[in-house]
Amino acid sequence: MSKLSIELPGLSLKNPIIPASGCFGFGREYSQFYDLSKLGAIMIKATTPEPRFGNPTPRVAETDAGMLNAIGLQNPGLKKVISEELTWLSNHDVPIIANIAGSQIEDYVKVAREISQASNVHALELNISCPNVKEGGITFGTDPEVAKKVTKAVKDVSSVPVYVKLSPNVTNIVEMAKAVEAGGADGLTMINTLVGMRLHLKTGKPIIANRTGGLSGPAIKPVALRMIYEVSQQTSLPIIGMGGITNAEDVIEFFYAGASAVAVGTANFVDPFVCPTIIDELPALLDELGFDHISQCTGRSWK
Amino acid sequence: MSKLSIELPGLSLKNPIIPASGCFGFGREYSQFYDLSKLGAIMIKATTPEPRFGNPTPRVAETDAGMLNAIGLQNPGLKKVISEELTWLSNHDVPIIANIAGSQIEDYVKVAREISQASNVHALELNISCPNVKEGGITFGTDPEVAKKVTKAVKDVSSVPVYVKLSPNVTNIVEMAKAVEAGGADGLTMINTLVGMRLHLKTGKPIIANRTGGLSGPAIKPVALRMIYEVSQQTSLPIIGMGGITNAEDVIEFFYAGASAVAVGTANFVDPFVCPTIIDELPALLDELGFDHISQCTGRSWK
Amino acid sequence: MIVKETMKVLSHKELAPAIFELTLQGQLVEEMKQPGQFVHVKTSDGLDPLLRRPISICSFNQHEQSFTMIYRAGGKGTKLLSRKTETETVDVLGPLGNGFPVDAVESGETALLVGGGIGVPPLYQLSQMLVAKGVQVIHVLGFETKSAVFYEREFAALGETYIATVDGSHGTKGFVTDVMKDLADSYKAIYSCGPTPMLKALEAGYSDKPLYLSLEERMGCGVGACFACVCHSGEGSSYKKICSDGPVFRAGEVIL
Amino acid sequence: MIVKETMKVLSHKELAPAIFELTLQGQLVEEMKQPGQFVHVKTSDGLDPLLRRPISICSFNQHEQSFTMIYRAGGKGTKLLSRKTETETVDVLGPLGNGFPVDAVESGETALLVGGGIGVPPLYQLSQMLVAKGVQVIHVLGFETKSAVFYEREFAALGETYIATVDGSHGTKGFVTDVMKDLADSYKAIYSCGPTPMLKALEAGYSDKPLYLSLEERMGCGVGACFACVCHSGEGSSYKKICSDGPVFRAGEVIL
Ligand SMILES: Cc1cc2nc3c(=O)[nH]c(=O)nc-3n(C[C@H](O)[C@H](O)[C@H](O)COP(=O)(O)OP(=O)(O)OC[C@H]3O[C@@H](n4cnc5c(N)ncnc54)[C@H](O)[C@@H]3O)c2cc1C
Ligand SMILES: Cc1cc2nc3c(=O)[nH]c(=O)nc-3n(C[C@H](O)[C@H](O)[C@H](O)COP(=O)(O)OP(=O)(O)OC[C@H]3O[C@@H](n4cnc5c(N)ncnc54)[C@H](O)[C@@H]3O)c2cc1C
Ligand SMILES: Cc1cc2nc3c(=O)[nH]c(=O)nc-3n(C[C@H](O)[C@H](O)[C@H](O)COP(=O)(O)O)c2cc1C
Ligand SMILES: Cc1cc2nc3c(=O)[nH]c(=O)nc-3n(C[C@H](O)[C@H](O)[C@H](O)COP(=O)(O)O)c2cc1C
Ligand code: FES
Ligand code: FES
Repeated sequence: MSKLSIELPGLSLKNPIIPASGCFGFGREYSQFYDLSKLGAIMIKATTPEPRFGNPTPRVAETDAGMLNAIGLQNPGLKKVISEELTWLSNHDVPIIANIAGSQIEDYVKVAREISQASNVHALELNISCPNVKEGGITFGTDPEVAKKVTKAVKDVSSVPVYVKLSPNVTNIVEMAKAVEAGGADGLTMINTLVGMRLHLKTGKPIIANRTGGLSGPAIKPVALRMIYEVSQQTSLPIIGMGGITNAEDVIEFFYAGASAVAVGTANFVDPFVCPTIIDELPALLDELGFDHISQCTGRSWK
Repeated sequence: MSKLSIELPGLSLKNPIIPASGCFGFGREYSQFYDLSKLGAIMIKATTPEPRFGNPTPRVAETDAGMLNAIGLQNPGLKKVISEELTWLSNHDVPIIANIAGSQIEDYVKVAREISQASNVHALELNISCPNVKEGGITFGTDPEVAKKVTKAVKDVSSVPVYVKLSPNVTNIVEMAKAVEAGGADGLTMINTLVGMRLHLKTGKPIIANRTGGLSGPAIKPVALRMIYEVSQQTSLPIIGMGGITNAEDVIEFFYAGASAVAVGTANFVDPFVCPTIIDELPALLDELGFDHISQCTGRSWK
Repeated sequence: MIVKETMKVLSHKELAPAIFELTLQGQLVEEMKQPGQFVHVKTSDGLDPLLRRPISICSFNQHEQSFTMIYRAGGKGTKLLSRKTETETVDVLGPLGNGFPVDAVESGETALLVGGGIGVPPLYQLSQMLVAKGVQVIHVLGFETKSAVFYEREFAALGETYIATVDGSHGTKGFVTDVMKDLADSYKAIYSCGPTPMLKALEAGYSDKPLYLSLEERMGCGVGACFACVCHSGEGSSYKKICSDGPVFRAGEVIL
Repeated sequence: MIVKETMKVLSHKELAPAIFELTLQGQLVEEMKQPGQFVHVKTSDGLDPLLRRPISICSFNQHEQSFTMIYRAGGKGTKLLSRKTETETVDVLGPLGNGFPVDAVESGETALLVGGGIGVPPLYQLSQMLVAKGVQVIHVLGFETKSAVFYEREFAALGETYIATVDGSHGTKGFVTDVMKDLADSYKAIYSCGPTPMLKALEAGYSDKPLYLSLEERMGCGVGACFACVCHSGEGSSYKKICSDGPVFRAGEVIL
């Protein structure tokens, strides 16, 4: 499987396939289906300083080739994530990328400082792009100055490399990427969800209680690819790409655009085995396309 | 059919179904399938002062529940559009909304002044949101100040009401809407396409010669609905909604979000009869939902 | 264990307008133990529609490795599902969640099973298993109208069965609670599945006995990973996931 | 007239690995007059995949109201199409575009038909119609390899037929042009359909005779409305639409 190994800041990945944050909980559920050690890494559910219940239900709605979610960062809080979830995960041979969130810079700093100490947390994913919370979240991810500031603050306290997760809901994604690069980011993950909405035919009201939600799934893949294509040419940061990946061909397409690894979100709901299936299928697909190693695919669209 | 009649600035529509600009040429092709007089109005292909060939091919690529296009505003130029296309269209009992484009403000002004004189042009649609041209197009549609300026310039010379077509590729759609409202717009049309990309599995290169293209079709519907929902609550301008509409239920959903009429684009390629089919199906759907008139649906999500 | 399997369609028929009974065969059935669990069904091969649909297990037969579900073909996914024929297969993930506790009632005692509309199906396996262990069952089943009624005979074969229809076209006019108020309260526990207003009415009026409620919510993963289907279970941020902690809860365990 | 019709599958078989021959029946066939036109096919009911697929008409039979297409199941849409069975239907829009001019060659004269790979099919109807009016036909058909060859016998029944394969596993080793350079140039016109490099080679080497080329391009509408499929036809902004002005053009009419 050495065709698939990837080295990124803080991360030695057996393969570049990572379940996306929020789509895989803390791994427990999917460990019923396969050995989590098979995965390149795991991006755990966003963690905030305190436990959060999140938004009222309904929290999801289906859309054509996609879905909306407005979970609202539900999580058991920093303490429990460290003592229970990360401890449980440490029995698996898989690096953890901890997705961290908050309502104010201090929240990010607090979570970053503590969670980055956990022995199996090899990198942080700074979630400044969650569209489903009133405070924090996306507001940090749409203003370059604020994004830079929070990146810097987190970098200062983190004992592992910091990847910043970019929001696609911006006019100029390159500007955002450059801002967090200037803030000291070690890498980028992109994209988070596009803000969308569905309305109920009978009542006329939003299907999601939070009214709007984040659009994920294959519908957003072309937007993700375009943004990765643009950003990978304009910054020197490695990119973990995501947005609608459902099969091995999609993975290659994200690499071509400029990604060095990928995350798989929504597709886990459709097929709980999607990650190991992709991992198994990649080597043959690389052979067919004539690549010795998957890293040869990175940025091929513009190199 | 009085359940479906709609009055908008400059437009007395038999029904609120309008083929979207660029997806219906100048109507000739679809007149092979049905009588164009059946339509609420027609948004003709973007017109520029001079003839344009547009971008190299391939110009389209399929995506999940959507497609990318980078036509590049191909059109026969203002003179021919007026003398040939609009003249031909004047034999049909259907108001025309002329989509106008250009590389600089002077282009918009020139096209607006002349095309708005045509007797069957009842409104202009100011295309400041085309993602597929190097100059003009989207650059006018992402900066509120520029958008306001071009709106005002066009308003000054147009003899018919001016609808401004908004780009979804912005951080803050409400700000853009307010800017063009301040510029004197009579209405809004939204949304244009999201910028996206697809890469070829074999070559690694972009499928579309122009590299990136505009994403349209059902994939973008949730984004369109969300933006219309936001903008309709924050401005007093009527909105012609579009983005992924394929059936009568979709039309109602756009009305609920805040639209007063809708345009149908990509769906024409899948089913050339989609517009008349929707028009035929709407009255029964309104009955089923308990509405006497379709205008009762407008803004129901937030009213 | 949760299994994902491409199962064979054994039979598929329309029981009432838009109400379909689908029987599938496969090894996944071996994992079914409890009544009231559900499966997550992919209704088409491709991306349209994208998500799985949660449908209750109506009954299962270990011997034939088959199980039956009853569903309403209402939206896009279920309408597509309803077109599947006996030559075809269906992609099923399951069994999911925790169902009704059969051991809450002892042999010789009586249990009341209350179902509303498309919430009726999971009560059928429950009733069979209760009867098998010697429990007496009373069924109160609510529907919109006479034509929407299904499985009346099947339930009647297991025990006393009362029907309520909203328009009074069959059985008692009104809701299940209109039937229940006239029943002697000789039963030990109530098991129920149906629309939230019905569950709320039961919780309000019948919490003196053990009362089990099967809940519904829009789902993403169906396995407890996405936090789409949570409900409050007390103060603050405490919660239960309907898909993996439920869908059946004891009244009071969660906030409806 | 262009018609949209849900057509019946009469037969469907695999001629060579991943190459399928599909025969459909319906009234739309009444509108087919010219060889070289195409249809726009919806390969699934829903949105996945979204767009229609342009496929050439290989032959049509007015009497039986049927027509045949031959296609490679390569991508998502054509792979789905290849699963259609004889109990099913296919949504077809057509006939589209302008085909090969049969009257460019007179009875008693000879025509050369040059096809490459999946460009071969439309030449079959053309050949039949030329033969019917008394034209002598010579076919030069290029394929990748022996196993990819289809319709050799069918073409041979109509006239002299030469095969070229890139790997030399059948017929002449090389390209169609390797066959053509050895042919007496007794023919009056060349009709061709195949990959762009082949068409370019023909245009470069054989423009002294009337030469007709059938072009391909990614399409949106297929009917001339979206400007997806244009090609330059001279200086400045002059253009032709492949879907509605073509797909067949006379060499020189458009820039390859
Ligand atoms: C645990 C559980 C058990 C269920 N058991 C049954 C059953 O036995 N028989 C039956 O007919 N129905 C049952 N339902 C409801 C069933 O899941 C929905 O009717 C179905 O998902 C609707 O899909 P659709 O394709 O018809 O509608 P669409 O409108 O196409 O659905 C769009 C999206 O909304 C979701 N959705 C829509 N309505 C509901 C709903 N009421 N509950 C949950 N999700 C919904 C769908 O799953 C899908 O993700 C159950 C639901 C749950 C949660
Ligand atoms: C006028 C015309 C006639 C054709 N006749 C035939 C024929 O008789 N037999 C045959 O096998 N093929 C023919 N083709 C090519 C055929 O259209 C493509 O192979 C097919 O569209 C690919 O679809 P897919 O689902 O396999 O691939 P996908 O990769 O799923 O296609 C994705 C998108 O790209 C488009 N696309 C991909 N490749 C091509 C291509 N080569 N040409 C045009 N669009 C493409 C598809 O139409 C679709 O919109 C013809 C093309 C044209 C333009
Ligand atoms: C249900 C759900 C919950 C999510 N929660 C988070 C989260 O907590 N933190 C985060 O950074 N992204 C979250 N995301 C976004 C995903 O990590 C991912 O960026 C996005 O869904 C695009 O990938 P996909 O199309 O493969 O799902 C969530 C997405 C979904 C669907
Ligand atoms: C092939 C194509 C060409 C288009 N050309 C134009 C154009 O010339 N001017 C314009 O304002 N919008 C143009 N659009 C955008 C559409 O008018 C519409 O805003 C968009 O496609 C969303 O609607 P849909 O999802 O129904 O297609 C074009 C879209 C497509 C697919
Ligand atoms: S549906 Fe994902 S947690 Fe219940
Ligand atoms: S495909 Fe639309 S113009 Fe040819």
